[in-house]
Amino acid sequence: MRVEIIECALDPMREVTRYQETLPMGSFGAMAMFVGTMRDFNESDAISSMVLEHYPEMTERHLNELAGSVADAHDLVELMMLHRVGEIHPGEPIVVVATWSAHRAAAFEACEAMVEDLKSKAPFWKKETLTGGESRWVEYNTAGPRSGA
Amino acid sequence: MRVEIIECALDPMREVTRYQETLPMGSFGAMAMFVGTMRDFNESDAISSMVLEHYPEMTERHLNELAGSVADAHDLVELMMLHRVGEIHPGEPIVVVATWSAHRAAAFEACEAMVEDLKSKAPFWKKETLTGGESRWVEYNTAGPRSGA
Amino acid sequence: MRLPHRDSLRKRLALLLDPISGMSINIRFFASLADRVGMREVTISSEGVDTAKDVWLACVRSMDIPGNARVAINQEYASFDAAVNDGDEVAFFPPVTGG
Amino acid sequence: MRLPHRDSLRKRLALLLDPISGMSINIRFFASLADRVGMREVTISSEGVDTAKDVWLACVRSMDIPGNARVAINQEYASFDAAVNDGDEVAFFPPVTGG
Repeated sequence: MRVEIIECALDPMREVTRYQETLPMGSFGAMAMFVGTMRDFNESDAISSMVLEHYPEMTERHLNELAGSVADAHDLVELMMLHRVGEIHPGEPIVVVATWSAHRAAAFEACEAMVEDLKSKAPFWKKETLTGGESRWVEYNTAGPRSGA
Repeated sequence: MRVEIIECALDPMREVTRYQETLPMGSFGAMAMFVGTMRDFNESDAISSMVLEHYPEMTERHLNELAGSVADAHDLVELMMLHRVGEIHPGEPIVVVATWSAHRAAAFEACEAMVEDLKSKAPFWKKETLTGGESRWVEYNTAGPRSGA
Repeated sequence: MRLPHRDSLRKRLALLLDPISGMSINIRFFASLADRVGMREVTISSEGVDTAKDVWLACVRSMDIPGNARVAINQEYASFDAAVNDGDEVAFFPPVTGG
Repeated sequence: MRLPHRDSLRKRLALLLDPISGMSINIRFFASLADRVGMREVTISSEGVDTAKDVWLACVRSMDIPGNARVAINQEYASFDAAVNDGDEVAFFPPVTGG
């Protein structure tokens, strides 16, 4: 299990590949992965950069508890959860969640559960700077899968 | 959109990374990805290799229609679907599905829908060879997410 | 040099089975079902064949249609009662196990 | 060389606010809520403070608790009616927007 807050540039494919190389080959049949990336637009405005603030002590605790409870609830071989903080630019990854399991159901469900929690409960806040120079706090995240929205 | 039957070794991370590099940076906020990998065990037996047979004309048609209908049904920026055929060894990837969208719901739902269809409808068949030398057709795929199973 | 008799037979076969003239049906079997019926591909005359089920009965005499067999007509899933026409390709196979 | 008066004040402050002695509550504000209240971190005496709501009232006089504000006690989500004890850390923040 690897759970980490990342303060510098993050390469999701590389991190997942490297971590996967540590797993016993042939031990998993499914890998599900999600990468949240900074877009260059939000609510019709062009965005030039953003700062991700967090509550470090609570983030660490929350992410570890989340990983533990997801590992308990799903039949996983392994999981990985990395989340950026600090200044981020469009096209850069913000979060990567990856899960490995024998069969696809566990991998998908655990991956989605973690992403959903990271988006709705983990204490991170985005403050974006528009291309015009004005900055503003992002007030809410969009709804997740199967939310009915 | 990239939909392909692959007859040689497949590197999912590399394929997804390369394809993603062709997409406009900042145009997507979410990437969901699934990799199905050959395990070295099935129904408690150790497996040494497997051959994936398919019905080429139908596979091509089925995969293209699947990609088209998923693209119509979900608000995606892009999608990719690659499936191996031929001889495969434990630890080697069999299928990779990746989706890019503005928000996570579309990426997750489209990715799962494609994987579910590939597992339950696309005309591929696995014949596995046990470590003892005996070979047998895989008779059924395990149930997918939210199947109630 | 070809024997006249063989040429004549070939012509008659072509008349009977040529997909272009629309008087034959191409049949394919896959995976474990191909092993069980001992065939992978065969062409039959479309005479007297109306449905996918008729196609099976016309070319597999040694066994009934397995309960889990799937059928596709022209590369699309179909039912065993679906109509089959001259020039169609009909495929029989077990449940798929890809992905 | 320290002034005696300053040392004395420090001792009295320590007595009042030292988390070890269990007589203070550490309060933190994050993101837009920190901007709105104009504070990021403050320590108050725990006297007369029973709930998270009391904590807010004791240190933010300029505004009511926003309807969408969240509260965490010792790094775990809590309700505004939840009990607060000496030595606790209470954090107020807007809806999260990570991931």
